[in-house]
Amino acid sequence: MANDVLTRDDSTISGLDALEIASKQKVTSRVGRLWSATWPKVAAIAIAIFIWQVVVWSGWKPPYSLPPPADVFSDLGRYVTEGAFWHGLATTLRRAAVGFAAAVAIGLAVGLAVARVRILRAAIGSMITALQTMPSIAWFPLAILLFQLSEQAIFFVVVLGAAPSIANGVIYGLDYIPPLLLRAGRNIGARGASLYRYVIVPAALPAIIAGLKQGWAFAWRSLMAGELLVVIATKTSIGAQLTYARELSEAERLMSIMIVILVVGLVVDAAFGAADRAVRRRWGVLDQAGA
Amino acid sequence: MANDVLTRDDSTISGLDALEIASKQKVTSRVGRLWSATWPKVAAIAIAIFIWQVVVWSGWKPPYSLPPPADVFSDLGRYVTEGAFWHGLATTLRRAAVGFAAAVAIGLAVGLAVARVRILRAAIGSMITALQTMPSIAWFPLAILLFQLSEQAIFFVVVLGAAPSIANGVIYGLDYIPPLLLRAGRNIGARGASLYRYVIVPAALPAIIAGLKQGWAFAWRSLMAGELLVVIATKTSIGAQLTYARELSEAERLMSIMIVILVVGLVVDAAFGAADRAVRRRWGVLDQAGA
Amino acid sequence: MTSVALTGITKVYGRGPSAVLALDGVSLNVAPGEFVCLVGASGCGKSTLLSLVAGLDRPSGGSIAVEGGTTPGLMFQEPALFPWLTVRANVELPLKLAGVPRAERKARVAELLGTVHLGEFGDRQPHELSGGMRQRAALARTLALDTPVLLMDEPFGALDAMTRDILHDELERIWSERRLTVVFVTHNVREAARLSDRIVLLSSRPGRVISETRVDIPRPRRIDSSDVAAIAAKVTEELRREVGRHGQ
Amino acid sequence: MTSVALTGITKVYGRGPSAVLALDGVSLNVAPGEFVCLVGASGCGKSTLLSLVAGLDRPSGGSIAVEGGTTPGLMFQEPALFPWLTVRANVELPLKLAGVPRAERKARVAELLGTVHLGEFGDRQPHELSGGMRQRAALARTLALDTPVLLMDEPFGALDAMTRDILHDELERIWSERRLTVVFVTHNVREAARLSDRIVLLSSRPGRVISETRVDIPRPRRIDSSDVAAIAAKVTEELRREVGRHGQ
Amino acid sequence: GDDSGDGGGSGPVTLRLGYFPNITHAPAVAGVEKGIFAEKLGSGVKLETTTFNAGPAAVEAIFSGALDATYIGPNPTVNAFSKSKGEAIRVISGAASGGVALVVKPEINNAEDLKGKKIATPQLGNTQDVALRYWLKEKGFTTTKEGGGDVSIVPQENAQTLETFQSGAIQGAWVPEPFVSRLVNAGGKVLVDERSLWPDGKFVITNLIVSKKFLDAHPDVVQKLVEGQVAANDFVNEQPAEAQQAISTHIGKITGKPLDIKLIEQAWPSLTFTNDPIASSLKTGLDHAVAVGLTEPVDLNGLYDLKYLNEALKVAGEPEVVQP
Ligand SMILES: Nc1ncnc2c1ncn2[C@@H]1O[C@H](COP(=O)(O)OP(=O)(O)OP(=O)(O)O)[C@@H](O)[C@H]1O
Ligand SMILES: Nc1ncnc2c1ncn2[C@@H]1O[C@H](COP(=O)(O)OP(=O)(O)OP(=O)(O)O)[C@@H](O)[C@H]1O
Ligand SMILES: [Mg+2]
Ligand SMILES: [Mg+2]
Repeated sequence: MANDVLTRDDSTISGLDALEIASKQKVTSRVGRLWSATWPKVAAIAIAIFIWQVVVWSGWKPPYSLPPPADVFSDLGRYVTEGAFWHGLATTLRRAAVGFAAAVAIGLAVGLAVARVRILRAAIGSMITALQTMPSIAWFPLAILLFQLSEQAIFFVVVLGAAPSIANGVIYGLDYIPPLLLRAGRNIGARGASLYRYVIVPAALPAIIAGLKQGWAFAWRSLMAGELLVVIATKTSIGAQLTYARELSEAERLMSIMIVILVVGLVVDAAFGAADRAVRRRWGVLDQAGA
Repeated sequence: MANDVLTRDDSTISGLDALEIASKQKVTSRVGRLWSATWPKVAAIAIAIFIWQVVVWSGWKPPYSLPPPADVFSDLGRYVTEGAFWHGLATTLRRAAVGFAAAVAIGLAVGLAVARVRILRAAIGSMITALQTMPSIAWFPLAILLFQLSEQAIFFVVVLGAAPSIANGVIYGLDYIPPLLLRAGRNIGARGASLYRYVIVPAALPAIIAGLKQGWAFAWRSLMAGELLVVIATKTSIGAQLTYARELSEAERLMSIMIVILVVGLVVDAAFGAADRAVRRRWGVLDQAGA
Repeated sequence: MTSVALTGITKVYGRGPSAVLALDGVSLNVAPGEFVCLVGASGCGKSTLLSLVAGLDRPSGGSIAVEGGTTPGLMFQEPALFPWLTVRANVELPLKLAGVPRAERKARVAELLGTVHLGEFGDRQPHELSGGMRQRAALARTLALDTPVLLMDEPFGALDAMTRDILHDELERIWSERRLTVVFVTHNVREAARLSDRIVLLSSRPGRVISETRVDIPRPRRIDSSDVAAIAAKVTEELRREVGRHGQ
Repeated sequence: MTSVALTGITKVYGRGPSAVLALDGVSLNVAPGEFVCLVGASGCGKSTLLSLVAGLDRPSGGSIAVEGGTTPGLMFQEPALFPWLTVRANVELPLKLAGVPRAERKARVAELLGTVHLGEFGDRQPHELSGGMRQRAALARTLALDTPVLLMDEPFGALDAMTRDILHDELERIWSERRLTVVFVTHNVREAARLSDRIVLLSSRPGRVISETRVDIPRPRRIDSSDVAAIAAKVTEELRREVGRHGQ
Repeated sequence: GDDSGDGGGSGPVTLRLGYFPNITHAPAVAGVEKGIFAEKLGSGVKLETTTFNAGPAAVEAIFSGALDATYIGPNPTVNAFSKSKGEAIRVISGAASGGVALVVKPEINNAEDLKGKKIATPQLGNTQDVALRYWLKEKGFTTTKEGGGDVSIVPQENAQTLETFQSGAIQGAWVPEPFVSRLVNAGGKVLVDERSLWPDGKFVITNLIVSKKFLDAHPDVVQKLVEGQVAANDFVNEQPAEAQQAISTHIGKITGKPLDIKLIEQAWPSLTFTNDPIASSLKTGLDHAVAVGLTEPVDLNGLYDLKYLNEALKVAGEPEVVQP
């Protein structure tokens, strides 16, 4: 029977499981950890650029239609050294921050109220998803009606884009709070506002963070459209530059701006990712999957 | 001490708690239940229309700028009796269904893979949110490059809009699966594909449904923009109608289309809501809040 | 003079054909400062009863009256710790919610963690604890509540005999110091005899009070004393008859 | 001839100054068909040990070898039922995963639910069960596994004495019918003496094997027999000494 | 099918033609609606039409080989030519001229009154934007790209102009039809009809471009397409009432609502439908853009290829145009 014995270290694990477990082997040194977080990204980007280059080499499409990576990166280099870029980026980021902050405030408030007050839920719960599907341009007339050609009109569009998404995230989070935790919270004396503060919100925090992430994407996309609403004097913006690049058929510039948008997206995702990992570490669900 | 005694039924509950609990009192009859689900919606809509009417009466804006409800509803009446509307709606809904189905397939696959395979997560995990923030119009040139002026180009934009959102929902869901359930699943013999099928996916189902809902909103909004990409004369669509209503400054028609979009959104939300309530009933988290 | 008065409590879960009658006309009066143990077969409605008394659920019939203006503190059958808080913060939360000043809170939390032998584990998250440690943390959190009535649902079920004996002493001390009214659910009949003034036996499905046994053994008691064993044997016999009747 | 062989197992949770040494050089051999009980203070590393043997965690040092090609079945300390499945579907899942045909599955599930006295509750969701009922459902799910080695973590902790006695008999029957190797964690030393061939006592933090007691009482045994009481008293004494040493 | 150029004789050639559902594209819209193109192209050519709501998508489509020819405004034409270094497209015919005006609030009576006002244009650097800036410059006003100066220029989508005009956020707009008529209907008045600024009152607003690749592969099809344009143009000019009705109906098919026939009638007189691409106005417009500092000079050599047009005109017995 001794031959029949199986030691744990090479047990009957196969397929994805093996991959998952294999990739979990701890990398202890700091440099090593940084490296293991970085190289897959670098590799992914390198592969993407390589495929792009190969397609260009194949001559499939003319360069004015599909510009080669080198041209795009040299355009990007020029672009990011222009003052207009930095002004535009600053304007857009400021608008994104203000608009998103407003959307968060409204989305959280609406989400918390709708999730917990039955009558509100029956009245406007299903409206939230419906509003979320309304394309930004449909709001433009109303935005102008209410706010003329001011930045508020842009914020209005951003908020209407992002707040429903955030509210939906909050409602989902609240719906799945384990009843036991709510009961425990109530029992130890958390009522009304303190129940929200000490139990409901922390319990739903993971879902709220996920909702904020989705909301950010909505906010940013609405902003890219909304920035055309009011092309204010003296204020260039990424959204306007994106549209102009497209209108002037500047393929390289368009791709440069796409890269900038991706980089902004990556930075924001890193922030959300850090928040999420902190929560997951606390909750003890961090290393279960391939995180 | 008998005076000091407190009966449960009017205990020290106040504020929102009171509201929550009060609204939980069971309505037993079927009609009663339907009524209690419907009247808040009707009331909400009535209030919204009333406010709108009051603003119109106030003469704040001229009617060509802010049309009165009556005009919009009579236009809506004309609109929904035209063949063009039904053709457009059919085209758009078909595109939405096909595009969303593709986005779901891709989003689920990517989400499941990225959440569980550490190297993929490191490589492209953060790309997902970044992609999600890319506005649809940035993809138009690429869509035309790859798919010419075919419907596939529209699907491409829809999928790029919705799939990242769905993938993010899936990743979030998988990240927060209680480790105990995964361990239990493994231990009772679920490995590889069967672990996904019997444990991971059902455990993450609530989050996946929430992700699908967000994905639907992205898909629909991308579709509204993407339908302008390929406008074939014989195929009108809601997206094209929306844009042209705006370009032709037809305020009433624009609002009619917005109402149609809201109604489609409500119907879709009802479907998601039913799925979600079914899951919540099973999980025993249905009636804890004001659902 | 009653601290908790239950009159004809019934509780039905669900509706229609799948409805479960969990409690059927339970009446029970607990005097202020009394220590009552509830025993009964698994699934007979003990947890249901506690959650009704704590006001977390509404009875389908009957009425409940509880002493004073506060809701009773309830230690749930599961630890029910908040996963986002450290053990210390979990224990501190009831004090915070009651408005206890920070300095006093710190001292009380340290004392409570000491009482349940978790002094070193204050900075851990609940998921880093063993099953028994979680139960003790939940106990500390419940003891942090300043309510005259305490409801406890198998608080020592996951503990080894030694730790449990020590916590019996601690609980008894706190009970007499604070003059608490305690309703305590347990499956361990000796534990019931060791701790309580009265043991109430519930029948199963539907739950009804079928017997009450007064425990007149003078305190301090020892769980392995013959007095305790005698009472335990008597209650066990009743319980056996009741469970036997239900074939379970 | 061993069924489970642990050699110098150590397990450290975490890193750096907050690391916890949960197990320190545990060596233990379990013969095929043997019934071993693990006892020890709360937090001494019993659950950790079972999860290592079940292959759900990796030891920090030492090696583990398990008989046959299968992983041992583990009944967790918490019920760990899947909330999206009915009780019946929970119990059925291991059979489905093992490829048991549908008709046979139905019969086996019905039998298992009967064994744990949950026959009427097959169509309920886990959240509709009481604590003890959930534990019994988890037991049924574990017994549905067709593995030669079974690991059980306080499987009867939430049950009343009568139900537990009945389940002792059932477990013993299944164990001898299937010739299982069982490693069983309990806080109830009498239960250990009632069920096992050998009682292994673990010290706490770090967990080490400090004594082994062979239980040679002929079966069938009764939990209230004097033989069982004598062994239990001996182990209790050892445990008391051990816990006393740690001041807990 | 990927590119169209591979029709080497076997099987019918497909011509993929784009246009905007818009009054300034009247010959295209009416021609498609009335089947004039299909008729001229004959059975050997399969016509596929696509509509666009703005120039960029049409240019992208031409660049990527998804489209062979399209009606389009002068701006995207120049962009497409210069961005592809003269490789991608050729202008093969004109289509429309005129139909642009500066509409202002009634209280503005002359150029002087524009000081300190906000005037909209459809897009920074497009023809109307350049025309406005150049005109203001001539009048001695300063303007900046960013909207500063004596008169503030706010580029915004035409779709928005009516709302902003009505709400008072802007006091005027230099826009093409049908927005001119819409603004007038909303209480504006025409301060400058752009025709008054050009020799003979003619300047290009729509022309027909074809992808160079298609032109090289199928000159015969291009010839037929231009014949279709000439015929459509004749139709539009000879039977305006029918043409207007056709346009209204056709737009209705795309947008779900027929365009108000009164609006078409109102806008009609300000437009001239001509086969002449009025190359000189395009060049002058570019010179103006350079003069107001919006672009670098662009070499337009080789943009026009009008031999097909002249051939078609000869056949139709109409006067030829000058190849620039
Ligand atoms: N949420 C619920 N929905 C439906 N039935 C329920 C629910 N909670 C409890 N029950 C049923 O009520 C009965 C009593 O449950 P309860 O939890 O009060 O038992 P208990 O005495 O605490 O048992 P245990 O000792 O096993 O914890 C059980 O039959 C159970 O199935
Ligand atoms: N995930 C974890 N992270 C950090 N420490 C842990 C973790 N799991 C267990 N521990 C620690 O390991 C030690 C042993 O825990 P374990 O759960 O094995 O105890 P146990 O013997 O099962 O106790 P009990 O009888 O209370 O269930 C404890 O000190 C606990 O704090
Ligand atoms: Mg219970
Ligand atoms: Mg344990």
